[in-house]
Amino acid sequence: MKIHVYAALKEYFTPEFELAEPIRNTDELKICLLAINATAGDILKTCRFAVEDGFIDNEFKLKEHDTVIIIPPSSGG
Amino acid sequence: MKIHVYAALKEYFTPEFELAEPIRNTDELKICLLAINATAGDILKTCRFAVEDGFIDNEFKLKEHDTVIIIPPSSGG
Amino acid sequence: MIPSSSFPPVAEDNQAISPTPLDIVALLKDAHHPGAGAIVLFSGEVRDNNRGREVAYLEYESHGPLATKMMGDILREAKEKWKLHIALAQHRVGKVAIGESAVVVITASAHRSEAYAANRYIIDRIKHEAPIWKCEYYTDGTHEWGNNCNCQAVTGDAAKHIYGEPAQPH
Amino acid sequence: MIPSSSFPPVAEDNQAISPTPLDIVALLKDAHHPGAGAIVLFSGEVRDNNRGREVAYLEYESHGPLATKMMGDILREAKEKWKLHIALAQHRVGKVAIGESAVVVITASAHRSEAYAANRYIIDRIKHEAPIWKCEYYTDGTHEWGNNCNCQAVTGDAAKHIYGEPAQPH
Repeated sequence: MKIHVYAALKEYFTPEFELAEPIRNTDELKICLLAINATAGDILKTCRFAVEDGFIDNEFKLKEHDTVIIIPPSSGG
Repeated sequence: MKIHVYAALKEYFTPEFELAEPIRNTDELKICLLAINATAGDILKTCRFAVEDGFIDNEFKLKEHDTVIIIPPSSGG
Repeated sequence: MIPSSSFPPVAEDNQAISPTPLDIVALLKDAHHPGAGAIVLFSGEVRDNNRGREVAYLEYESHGPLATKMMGDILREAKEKWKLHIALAQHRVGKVAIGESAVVVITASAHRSEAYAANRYIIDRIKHEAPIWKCEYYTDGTHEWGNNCNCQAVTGDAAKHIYGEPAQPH
Repeated sequence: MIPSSSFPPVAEDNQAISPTPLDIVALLKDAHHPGAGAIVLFSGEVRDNNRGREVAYLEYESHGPLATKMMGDILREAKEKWKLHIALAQHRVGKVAIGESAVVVITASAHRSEAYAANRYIIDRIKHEAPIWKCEYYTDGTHEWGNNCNCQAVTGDAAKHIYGEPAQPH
């Protein structure tokens, strides 16, 4: 599974990387990400996830060849 | 006393004219104006009056050589 | 006519009442400030229809000195109230064609809430209070003064106005 | 990177995400419509200070295809809701200097209430929801991602936001 991260998340992870583990949903993905960087817990709680054509929630069934976009909060203000 | 009227008021009065009568306040001015054109009653009720440096009300003491500006409602909308 | 020297000049170095087309693009180009994170521009333009009638063009008339003074007062008040970096307004007089700007208001502030609110406040007050009048010329050759501020019918006072509320979605 | 063909193009024929300076003056120049009596333009520009720190410049990053899709959806929704004649938005990415425009929104409608309300709605949704992020570079050489949308702290849901209210005078 390919992972792309943006903005402040790049201070926790490399911008693009792959995960070999079988990951079925975003909750499992978060566990994998915390295994890579345990300090990312707070920021990951604020992030949304997207696959190709839109945002996904934990009900979305992730597949091996998906590219998951991890999206921190927008610029706001 | 010089009178200047604007916009829709020009359909009731000439744009600039003089009144020879002694006029002490805006109520008396309205009576004079209605004597010139009795159909102007409705529009005159919606108008404000100004002398030189600002709007005036009926308390303002008009003098013989004042120029009174008669101001219909603004363009609004 | 009352000489314009009877009224103090507007706070901003712009011509409040303009007999020539408003250059809203040039005004926007100049409206920047290093402390302003938000610029809001409003342009009131002439529509080709009003209340079901086809409009050919508008003609605006004003009492120049009094309108200039009032617009200056409104701008100064808004600048103070909302801590604006920039507040300017110009109103066209004379014949204005369809699609041309009849009035422009630009506000700039640190954050956007203030720029939006002040901009709306300024245009509402100018439209309701400044001695500027609109005559609509229709394609059928007739014309009509008006569509004017009618707040007095509600407030009972020609000097008391009701200003706009944010529009709800349709 | 997801190919942009995964996302439908925006409704308006404008480039939603721009790596080059936004030409807000050209956009305003073109934003006229014979049925539109009101044009509102918002430009979000880079301030020289934020939360007490001196800002040197900003850098914006986005997920281009997703941001483009979301901005298109927001514009289409606003156009429908407020019966707009024109609704467009562009957001800059990359390094943006003090006083430059980072984002522009233009709305046009028959009457001004709708143009103001829709304009505010569009910028609030873009700022809170579109995947566009800001990194502040300070004059002391440091930088910081953020000043980001923090609505989740209140709503408990990263997809639920609280939008701006009109500013009251100071």
